[in-house]
Amino acid sequence: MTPMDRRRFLKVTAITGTTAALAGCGNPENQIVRFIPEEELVPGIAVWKPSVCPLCAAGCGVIARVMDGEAEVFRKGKPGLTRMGLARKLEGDPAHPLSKGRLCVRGQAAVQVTYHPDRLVAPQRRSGDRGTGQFTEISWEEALSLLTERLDASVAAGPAQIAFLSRPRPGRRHELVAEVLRRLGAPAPVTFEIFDDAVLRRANELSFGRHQLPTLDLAHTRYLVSFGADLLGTWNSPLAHSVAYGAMRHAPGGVRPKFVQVEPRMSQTGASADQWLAVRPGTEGALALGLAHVIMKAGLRAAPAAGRAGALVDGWASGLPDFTPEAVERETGVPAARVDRLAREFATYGPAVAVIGGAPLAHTNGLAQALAVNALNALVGSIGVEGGTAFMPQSASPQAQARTLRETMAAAPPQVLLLDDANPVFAAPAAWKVTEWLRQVPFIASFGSFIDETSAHADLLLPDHSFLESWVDSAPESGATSFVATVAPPAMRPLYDTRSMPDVLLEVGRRLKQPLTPAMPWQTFEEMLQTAATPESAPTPAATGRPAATQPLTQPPTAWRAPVLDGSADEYPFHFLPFASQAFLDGSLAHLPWLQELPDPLTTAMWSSWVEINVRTAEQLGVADGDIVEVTSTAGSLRAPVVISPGIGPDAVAMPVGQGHETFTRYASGRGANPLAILAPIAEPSTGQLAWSATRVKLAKVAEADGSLILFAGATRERPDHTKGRG
Amino acid sequence: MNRTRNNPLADDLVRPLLHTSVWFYGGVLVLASIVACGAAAWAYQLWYGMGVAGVNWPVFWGFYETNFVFWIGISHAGTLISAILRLVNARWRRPVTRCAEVITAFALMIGAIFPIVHLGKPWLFFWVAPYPSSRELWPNFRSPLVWDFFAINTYLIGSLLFLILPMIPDFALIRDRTTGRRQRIYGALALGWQGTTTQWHRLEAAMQIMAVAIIPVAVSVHTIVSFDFSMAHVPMWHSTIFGPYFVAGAIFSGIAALIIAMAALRRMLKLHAYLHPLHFDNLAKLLLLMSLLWGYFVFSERLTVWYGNVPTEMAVFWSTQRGAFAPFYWTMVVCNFVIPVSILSFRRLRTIPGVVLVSCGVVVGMWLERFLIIVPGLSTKQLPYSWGHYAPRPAEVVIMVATFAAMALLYMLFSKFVPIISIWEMKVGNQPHPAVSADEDEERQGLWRARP
Amino acid sequence: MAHRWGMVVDLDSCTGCEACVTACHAENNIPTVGPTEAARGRAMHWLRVERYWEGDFPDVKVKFKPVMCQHCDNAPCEAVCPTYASHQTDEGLNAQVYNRCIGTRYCANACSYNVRFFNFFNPQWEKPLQLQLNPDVSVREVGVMEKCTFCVQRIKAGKTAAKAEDRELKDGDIQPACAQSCPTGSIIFGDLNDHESRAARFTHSPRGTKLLEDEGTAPKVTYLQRQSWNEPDTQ
Amino acid sequence: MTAIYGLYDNPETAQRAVDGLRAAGVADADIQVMSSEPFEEYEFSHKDSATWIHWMAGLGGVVGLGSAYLLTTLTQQSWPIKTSGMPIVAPWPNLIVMFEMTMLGAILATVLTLFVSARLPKRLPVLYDPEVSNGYILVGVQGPDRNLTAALENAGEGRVKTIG
Repeated sequence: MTPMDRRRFLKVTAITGTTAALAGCGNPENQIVRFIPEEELVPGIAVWKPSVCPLCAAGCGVIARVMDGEAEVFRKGKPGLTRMGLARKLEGDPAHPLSKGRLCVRGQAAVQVTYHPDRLVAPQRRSGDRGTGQFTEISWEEALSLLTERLDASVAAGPAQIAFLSRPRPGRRHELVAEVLRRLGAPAPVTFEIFDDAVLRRANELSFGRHQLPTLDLAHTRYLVSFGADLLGTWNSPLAHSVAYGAMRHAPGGVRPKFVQVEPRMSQTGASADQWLAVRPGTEGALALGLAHVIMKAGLRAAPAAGRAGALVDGWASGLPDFTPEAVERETGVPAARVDRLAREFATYGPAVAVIGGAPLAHTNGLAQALAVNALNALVGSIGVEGGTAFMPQSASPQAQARTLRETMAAAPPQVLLLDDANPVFAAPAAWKVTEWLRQVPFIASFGSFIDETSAHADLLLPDHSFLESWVDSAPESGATSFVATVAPPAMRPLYDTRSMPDVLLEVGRRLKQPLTPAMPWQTFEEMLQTAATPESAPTPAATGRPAATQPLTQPPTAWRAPVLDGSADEYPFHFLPFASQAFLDGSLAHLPWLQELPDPLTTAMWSSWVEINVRTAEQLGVADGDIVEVTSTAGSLRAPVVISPGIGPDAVAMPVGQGHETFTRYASGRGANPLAILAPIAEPSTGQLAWSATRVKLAKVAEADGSLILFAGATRERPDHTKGRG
Repeated sequence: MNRTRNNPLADDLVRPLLHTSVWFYGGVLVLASIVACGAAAWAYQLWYGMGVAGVNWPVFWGFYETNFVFWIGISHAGTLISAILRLVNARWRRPVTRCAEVITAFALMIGAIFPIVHLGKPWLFFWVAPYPSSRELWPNFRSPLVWDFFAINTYLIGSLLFLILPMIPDFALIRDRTTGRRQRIYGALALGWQGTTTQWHRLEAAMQIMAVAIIPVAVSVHTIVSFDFSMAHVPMWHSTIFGPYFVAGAIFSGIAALIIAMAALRRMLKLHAYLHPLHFDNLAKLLLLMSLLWGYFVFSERLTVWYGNVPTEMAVFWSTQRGAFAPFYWTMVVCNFVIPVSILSFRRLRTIPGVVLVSCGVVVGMWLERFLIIVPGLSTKQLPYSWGHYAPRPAEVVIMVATFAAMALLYMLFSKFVPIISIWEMKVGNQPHPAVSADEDEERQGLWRARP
Repeated sequence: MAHRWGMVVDLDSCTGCEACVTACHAENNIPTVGPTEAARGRAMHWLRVERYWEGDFPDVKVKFKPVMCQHCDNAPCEAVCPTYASHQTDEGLNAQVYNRCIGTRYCANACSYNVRFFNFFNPQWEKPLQLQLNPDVSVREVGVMEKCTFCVQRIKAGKTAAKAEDRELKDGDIQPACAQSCPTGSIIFGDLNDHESRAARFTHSPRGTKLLEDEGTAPKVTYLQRQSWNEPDTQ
Repeated sequence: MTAIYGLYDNPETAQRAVDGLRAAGVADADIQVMSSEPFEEYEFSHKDSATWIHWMAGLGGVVGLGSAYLLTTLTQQSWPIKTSGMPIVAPWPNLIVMFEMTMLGAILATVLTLFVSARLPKRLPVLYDPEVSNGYILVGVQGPDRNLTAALENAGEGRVKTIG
């Protein structure tokens, strides 16, 4: 398991370079082409090759265990057999500051992306109607000329006509795309991710002058309060958080750190907390301010300590008179005594840190909530200190040079849409009418490796290599306190007739009638990374973890207000809480069989989607585990089996995101229901982000259990009641 | 008096061998086709794997093991009973013994099929047999399954011999009363039996010893079958009472099966003159005794669990008492205890139809008992997270039905080729006389009661 | 002295993330059975994270407990096997010899922990998923039992490597897939006979308990109980 | 004349025939009585009742026990495998195997002795008459050195036949 230092990096580069040249030339033997085997491998001996996990934005470094094997490949338009190095298993890269030799559940399953039976093996063009997913195979030559011709046309018509839609993945790959677009005269790339924390970035920009997600130094934290952030499961950089959390729990000697989770529905992270506080959805900020109130009132800290972050909160200077424990209890449902106690502990047992993320920000009051927590952190002085929260030095902040999908959809539909793995048709609420928008786009090309709900509308499929087959890089936005940029060469040769998306862009750029000006400095993505991986590529601004709080205060103080929800409380009695599932995140991983069969940490459900309801709710509806209910919002309705859970209040129902795909490989298609579809299109005002936690729903039982809920566990309690007594 | 008047007896008992009714062929055809379905179902399972059965994690044993225990239990009717009756020299036993012993032989054969059917790799079943593998490795004698192998085979061999030896004189008799091919076949089977005083003595002596030997074997067999369960740390399996409990249950179900078989024979082979209400009455008394014994065992088992209040066991206890398995449990109690006691305790109700009815109930009840011993324990083991459910799938059901058909088929064929009542034993000692003649109609027959 | 492999699971730091579960699948070629079979209770997870709820909303807690084969000294599954397919090795592993197993499933019933899984059908890997298979681990066929092996293939490899480099096996040289991937380092594997090994030391921790201790199975997996936060005296 | 015998349908007559033959000086061993059922109540049925079949059964049991002991202990020692922390030679389980094989030994020995001592199986000898199966009792002598017709006829109602 060798770490990824620069020397090794260059060595590996050299090797891959030569083998790449040798690829392909083959001799036919009874209909199967047998390609020349890779020479570097000793049969049966494993070689560990570095790579980067692409499944979420965290950008963890991994190592792949490569052993030779007989593979059925598809190259140069014909199927064949070859012995080649095959990545068998992924482990965390011990040398990587985020993964530290560990790997999360999704990362472990990432290898299945490469070997997925439904992966696209060659370019295809649409043969049926849009959305029907009917395509016919074509050659790369044909595919590239098709794309070039389209781009030429739209460049001529007016460069603003080109849009590139991808998921926010900070790194060189994204920069290359941005560069190409810039040279085309096209607007910046569009990024879309439903669980993206744009609100938090905005708040951090206001409070600390850093448009960025924070990094928590959990390893040294002694008191952690998390407002709805599923930081050990799915939020931000879960693996790095978990590694640090492990260190926090194994802290040598001394006092045991305390971890408090504040959320309306018990998340996997909440399960690990020493204290779990149930709050009304969207009122987390009020609790944060309540804590601040007590701390200031008790004189444990003074208001000015919060500095600019505090100044951003309305009524801070006067000690937040509206947020007495009693007021907070009315607002949040957390008993006043607990608020008081929590506040005193938080201020006493430092280093203490608070974090907010996920659902609390997906409200109309998201920004205020984030600012409240920022102020609380600032108040106890946990910014940029050991055991507090800091900002990871960045070479650039890609989010800045990206547009949101909403902006793009608001403008006139582009002539050419380039899709890179983003799947808004699935991951955006039906009310956004993404499908209709796609229909207005004359030409869509997708670089994705799979046909999903969005790429099903494409006219051209240009399948990218899998991450193990191509040059990969990541520039994590958070997760470590030092600057991290990861670059890795391909861990194995491509199985199929696929091409790296950046290289395709560069190639097309060269083919354009009106060439890119100035010409791209690199011929290939590999070249770009080589130049990138020099020590000179130092992060700018030269960043300590400390916030650059120098900019003048532009924003008027923000007052925390209760969230505005869609649907009236009496018609839609339940607060609807979609959450990123441990296995599938936003649903982009639902195609991996290992993750489909992974029992959900809290419900142990496999291959299914479900609605989590409180015991009392279940009694009201007269439903038992597995019975089918209809969940109706103002924006639509869906059907799913219920799971009765003690981890959610009677006023809310929760549902995991991830299932409910129409077209997304054999493993995900037609399985379960998609909660995002019925979300009301409410936006968080400051960012225009979807307030995905602001929808109310009503429930009705529609059928008895039909077996669509598959649970792995038999009982939910360690000592089920009827084992207890003789009576 | 003139003994040759006994010929009518021989005539009656040999007749079924010589004349075949169309009903016989029809019955054989139907039963054979059901058995064929069972074979097909097994083939299906062999082809696709154990997965076509309903067993799962954590309920790894289901119908197959239930039927295994059930049939081995049924096998305790014959040999054991006839051996006991032989030792106490109960005269009324004479017409009963053979049809009882036949049940043992066939039930054992059928029961012994299930351990093979339930294997993940049935083609390797012989690895349980005591012989060295290619790597000089012998089976693990610590495994109850290996004990099963020894116990069942001993019992099977023993009861087969116990059944066959007394048949030799009857074969000789048939040999002398038939001609042509039959004569040659039965002549061969008779092994040249003359009926010399020496032969009679050796036969009697041998049968005595066999009777003494077979009883402990029979007891051991079902004790060891019960060990298959009580040796495992499964809640409500791991019980010291299982040995006697299983043996009692086995005899219980065995007697029930015997009564049903006798009633069927009596009707189909017109043996009213030999199988009298008296026999049913006596067996009914035995059945009543076993029913009470069974109730006693179930009570002491349940009480100790309830009183002990060990959580893991209580989980199983309640799942049978008032949980998912409750319907089956209470059906079992009614069939095995309530009905038998309330009917068999009264002379007026101990009629042949009454007794047969009760017996049918007991067979059902005892099957349920086996099921309720095996499955609930497995579905609620120590770690509640791993609790599960079990529901049979078609393959299991078909195979189970087929075994019942197989039993009937074998029984029919046997009674077709061998006198189902031991002729020479009938000659020895006078059997009680029927108060009414054979040709009188059934229900009057049924109401008739034996002289005290 | 012969090795005696054992494991320690720290429930205090386990977050129930289940990285270990997938890691186990990837390392040991555990088949994915699919929804239909999973619904019938045939899903195979050599390692599972048991989840137990405590209390009721809003004062509710969740316990996570990763459960794998406990490699008991007195493993109930061993004696009941008629063919010695399940037996105890010299290094204290509870071994399952696949080609000696005839599928009585008796071991699975005898096991108090329900950590044994049965191949109800021949495992399927839809092409080209078979390329992910670990060549060091045999793929089990229909009709045989399988279960956690403490990644015996890694143990072998580790010992071979040590021998090749002509050195003693160090603590931490050998890590099962679950222990290696565990983000919080809650799974600790090692030689219980090496008293310096972390596993051996944690085994004797006051927080250490065994699963179903009173079954008398003498497991080699120790669980460090979860702790609760007490307000430290600020003096 | 290879054999002479009388068929009687009444055990008393048969008894008298046997006594008659004895009186005529025929050795007990040469007198053969055949019937379709054992007549325990009559003296003639008790000739040649001495048997060592019980001892053979016991012997068979001992052999079974011994071989079971060897089977279990030797195989367990020949390839010692640890299971469930039990001793390599596990006495309690082995006892079960020993018990079963003891009983099996006894049973097989009994049956073997039966066949040997009752001289079964064999072809049907010259001296026999199917009438035996009709309830007649056959009293006869094989290869008599002199005419015993009188001895058999004086017994009472019955038929006297000769063979050869």
